[in-house]
Amino acid sequence: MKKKMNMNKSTKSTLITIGMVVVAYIIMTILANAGVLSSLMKGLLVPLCIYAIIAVALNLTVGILGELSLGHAGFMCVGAFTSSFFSLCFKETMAAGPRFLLAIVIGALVSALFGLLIGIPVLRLQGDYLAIVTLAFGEIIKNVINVLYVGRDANGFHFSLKDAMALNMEADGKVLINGAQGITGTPNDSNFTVGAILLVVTLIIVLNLINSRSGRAIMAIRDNRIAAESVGINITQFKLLAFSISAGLAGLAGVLYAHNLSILQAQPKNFGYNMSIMILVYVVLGGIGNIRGSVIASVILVLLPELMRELNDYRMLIYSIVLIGIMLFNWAPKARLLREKYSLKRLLKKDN
Amino acid sequence: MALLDVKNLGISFGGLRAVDKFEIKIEKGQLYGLIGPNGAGKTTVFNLLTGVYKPDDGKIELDGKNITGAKTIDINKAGIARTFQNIRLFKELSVLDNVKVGLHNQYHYSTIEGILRLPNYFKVEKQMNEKAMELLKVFDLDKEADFLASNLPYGKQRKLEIARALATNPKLLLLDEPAAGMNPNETKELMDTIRFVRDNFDMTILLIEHDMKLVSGICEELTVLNFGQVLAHGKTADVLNDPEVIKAYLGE
Amino acid sequence: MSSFFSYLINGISLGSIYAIIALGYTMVYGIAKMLNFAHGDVIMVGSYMTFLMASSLGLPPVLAVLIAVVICTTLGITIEKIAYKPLRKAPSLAVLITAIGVSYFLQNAALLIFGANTKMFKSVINLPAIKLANGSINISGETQVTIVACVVIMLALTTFIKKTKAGQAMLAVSEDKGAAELMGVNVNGTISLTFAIGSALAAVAGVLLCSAYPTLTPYTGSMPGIKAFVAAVFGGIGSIPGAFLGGILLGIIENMSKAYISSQLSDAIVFSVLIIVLLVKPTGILGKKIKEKV
Amino acid sequence: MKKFTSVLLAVAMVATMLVGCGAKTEAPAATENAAVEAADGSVFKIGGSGPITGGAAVYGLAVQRGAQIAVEEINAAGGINGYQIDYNFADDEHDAEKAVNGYNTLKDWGMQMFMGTTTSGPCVAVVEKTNEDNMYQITPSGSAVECIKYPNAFRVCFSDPGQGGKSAQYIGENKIASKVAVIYDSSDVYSTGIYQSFKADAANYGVELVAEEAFTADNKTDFTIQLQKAKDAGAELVFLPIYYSEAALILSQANNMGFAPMFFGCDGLDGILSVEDFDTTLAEGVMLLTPFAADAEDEATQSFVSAYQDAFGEIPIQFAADAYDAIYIMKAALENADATPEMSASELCEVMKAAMLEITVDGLTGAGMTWTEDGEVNKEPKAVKIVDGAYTAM
Repeated sequence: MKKKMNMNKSTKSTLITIGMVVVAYIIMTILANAGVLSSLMKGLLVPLCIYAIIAVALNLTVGILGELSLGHAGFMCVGAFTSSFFSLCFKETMAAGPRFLLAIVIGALVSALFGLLIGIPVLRLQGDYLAIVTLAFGEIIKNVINVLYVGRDANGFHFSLKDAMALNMEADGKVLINGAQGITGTPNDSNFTVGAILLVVTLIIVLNLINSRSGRAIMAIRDNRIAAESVGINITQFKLLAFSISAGLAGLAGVLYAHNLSILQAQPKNFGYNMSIMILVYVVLGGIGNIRGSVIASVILVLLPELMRELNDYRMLIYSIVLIGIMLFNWAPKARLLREKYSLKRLLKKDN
Repeated sequence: MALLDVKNLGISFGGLRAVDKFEIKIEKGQLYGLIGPNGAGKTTVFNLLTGVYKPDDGKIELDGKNITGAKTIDINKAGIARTFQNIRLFKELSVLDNVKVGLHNQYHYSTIEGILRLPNYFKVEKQMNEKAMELLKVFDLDKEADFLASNLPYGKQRKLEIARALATNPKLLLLDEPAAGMNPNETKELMDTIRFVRDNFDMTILLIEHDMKLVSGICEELTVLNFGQVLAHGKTADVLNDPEVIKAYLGE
Repeated sequence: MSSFFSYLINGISLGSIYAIIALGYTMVYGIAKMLNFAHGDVIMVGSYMTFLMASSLGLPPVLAVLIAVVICTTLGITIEKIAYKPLRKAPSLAVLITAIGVSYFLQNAALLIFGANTKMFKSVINLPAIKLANGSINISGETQVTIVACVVIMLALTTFIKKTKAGQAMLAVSEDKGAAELMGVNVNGTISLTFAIGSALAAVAGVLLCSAYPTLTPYTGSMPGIKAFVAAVFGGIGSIPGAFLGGILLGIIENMSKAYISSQLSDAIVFSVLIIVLLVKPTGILGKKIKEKV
Repeated sequence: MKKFTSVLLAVAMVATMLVGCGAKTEAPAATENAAVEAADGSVFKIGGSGPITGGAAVYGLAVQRGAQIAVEEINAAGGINGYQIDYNFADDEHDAEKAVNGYNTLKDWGMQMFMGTTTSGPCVAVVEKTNEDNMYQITPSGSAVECIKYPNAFRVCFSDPGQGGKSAQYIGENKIASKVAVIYDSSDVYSTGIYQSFKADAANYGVELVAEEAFTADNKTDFTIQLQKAKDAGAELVFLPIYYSEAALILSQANNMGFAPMFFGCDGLDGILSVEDFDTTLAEGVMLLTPFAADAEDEATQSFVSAYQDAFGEIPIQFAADAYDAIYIMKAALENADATPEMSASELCEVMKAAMLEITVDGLTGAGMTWTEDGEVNKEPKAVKIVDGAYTAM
């Protein structure tokens, strides 16, 4: 009897989370077709999926694996650039559908591979040291992409880490990745439907992983590394598994990002440590280890500054105050007391 | 042949010889006690046996297999499981999941099968649940299966650790102060459980304990450790009456 | 050869500024166990204050710097009181996010108050440059003061912690907050004091940073802040000599890679060196080895 | 506890989403200046966009304010074709994604014409959307080639390749220097764009590049190494295709090192003299190709500069002048097409596209500006030199 309950509980929670996304998708699609959705909201639908995906991905590292990563924007960057590069190369020769599907797979796999390669040396570190090393990797990726030049002419591909002239291309050559100017002309294949599907896929991967043998092993490592070892769990293997899945999903978000805008540049704003930290904010606000919370928090925090546009110059100032306020409200002992005193549950109980 | 055969085991930390010339021989099915004053090096011996520390010298054989200097996980796979003096549960996991983590190497399906929820996932998960519940029942924890491990009372946390260790299907179970912090009633209950485990699981158990009632109640043989060296070993009653041992415990 | 020495000296000068910022980072980390991401922005506030006092009010440089130090110290204590203290029992990530919020707040407040335009910071240092090797090596007054200030601050901090009661209290709190409290150490007071010292150092760093590299915007502090954080980790976070060493090394590596490898890739090189060092010494150059007791 | 938080979060999410949906019906108030409505109540709605927070805020703020001066002038003088202008500005934080969000917000507000974006990267992203919507777009300062790749988009400033090539040509033809070093921002679109075209053209004009040094957005405090290398390479002239705040640092560090080559820059260098507390003697002799100089003698420039100073307390940089011109260019096109606010954005775009090819505009950033079908402006760059702390035509 008890067993059944347990099974149902995690499955139910997974279904609720996915149902939430599906319902939101249906409502938004209906609203958009009815023409009542503002242009801003319509434009935000894909970014919302992007940030929800990467928040879930980071939560897998921070909440489930229990390691702090400040470099997830770097994985997003890898996914964005590889997939965008692929799409650009096959822009004329492939149909949009299969090309985008392949781009998604390539972007996710390459960033997962990066996650694996970076994870092998650095996952030996712990805590803030791991955090700083992931930050460093993110910055390295950004820096290298900013000086990466790739072109193609009749003789094939040319690479350079100096400038576009150093590619030495024939006259017919076309620069594909142009250093800081990035990639322009990526086909705009992302749309809300694809975004929502990828978000659901991400949720299924992460939630099913958590509720499986491997997921339990990962969480065991998080809770107590020594005890996990003592019951025969291979720490390195499962840390790497979680980290590379997390990196791959971040790459997935990058693919969506790259195919949502016609220009892709590795700027501090979109792929720097600032972005990694922003995503971390979504994760912490949504609850560390709480996957559904990550989705909800990222939606709120992406929408919030957009909806405060009327405040103009004061927008970011107020955003920062709201951020501090939320953290204090959530964690300060006094606020907790107040909340318990006036919580809905209690008020309802009094009525009874 | 002895199940566990340790010869001339030693380790130093800095200049300190924490364990020196340690020897122990445990036969299959024995309930063996390792006792000694605080700081005698008992937990260090456990850490050496389970690969947390690598010994400087000596040899550890389990069931005829040399496991000296092996990694913790390989030692666990070879058949040694343990509990910890300061409880180390997976606090944010449910009681059931704690045991299922222990079953990790007993039941297999791949990560992909888990993510895609292929039939094998459901089949194996069902087996794991049944096995885990069976273990929990032994320790009277089945009603708390859905609780978070950290929400269990202290005594039950100790039991859960034993259940988790047993889940790895060991040949030898190391219990590090299983009765620490328990009241006499709980200790008595624990003694019954340990005996039950030995009899029903066909288990060999080595335990560290300060509670002499427990030691004399269930241990068949004892080794006494003092300042990292073996002070005495033999039948429980003999050892406990050894004047050297009494002196070590009570002082001069 | 003479350009090598120029590179080296410039590297040490830049490194000294990193080091002073890193000292603030490392102290706060050691005691409050939190990464104070707003530290870089306190530097920016310090620079603006000095700029305001010296340029707009025409106060003499020394007075301007002193006022800036006082204001930053007050700011540091206030931030700690309002934003960090209530979260002392919260998970460390929650405090990290709050620190990021504070950082955004300071940047955007500065943007609104001082505007986005670049301000030219007039150096507060009036020392003649030292010329060596027939003038091919040039050590500016700012460089001299920065390096000397860095060494003095490092020595003073070390002495303070070793020799004074308050310093010992800091050590105690950094080792074990609970035990320190039981021993009668005023934990809250000690943490406030740490923030005060850290922020005062930030003000000094700001003045030196802007004297050597004289442009000032609301975002002036954020990148040196991150670099200093890297330096602190590099040297072993929590260790005062480590922060000093990490800062100087970072400055030298940064400038040498710009000079001899690639000015485009110098960020990547600096971060790669950091990663390699951490892989060899997982707790930084002078960091304490952490061993979990089983 | 956990439940409480998640319920709270969910409620907040639904609330924010609803607000987002509602945003269409209740048009946000024009934040900057609500126009006095024309007799029949209709106004031209012009939207602008650029970074007004973040590291690039100085450029966005200049554009926002420059355009506002133009809008106020036009409104005070009776508007366009008798209709007033309603003007709104969206922050894009110098980020492509935020720029699209800002553009959408402006569309929700009812924008009919778009003046933006300020910086190149975001502009390339937004032009995709304006093209989809067939919305007229003129960027005051987006200089990358792709910024105006569609027929609905025009620009006020020079393109990056234009500037780089013209700089090389100017240096070469006037025999200013033969050994040239470049210091550029390898993480910046504008800077690398000019650098690449400069390098491509340099050899054609007998200019030898002896050092090519870069810095990045994360590493722009210490330029001594780059300068030292330029010095060691024997550069007579240092080409600075960068913005003025970094240039100000480079000039002062070069001075400290005792390195005194000629310095040559592009329009990004404009504004260097108005940096608060900048020692203008450092910039003595600096040459730059720029279409605008804030201390030019002509009446239009002077009245713009004084109006800007009165309103915002600072001297306008070139970005402000570009935006000011952009509004007047829109006015000229609207007048040429005899357009009215009743027309939809798409209709306006069609008539303005045609009108752009016919008009000639005398602006702050060039006299007799005309446009070609590719959206590029035709105007002469002015080479100016800083002498005695002021721009002097060369």
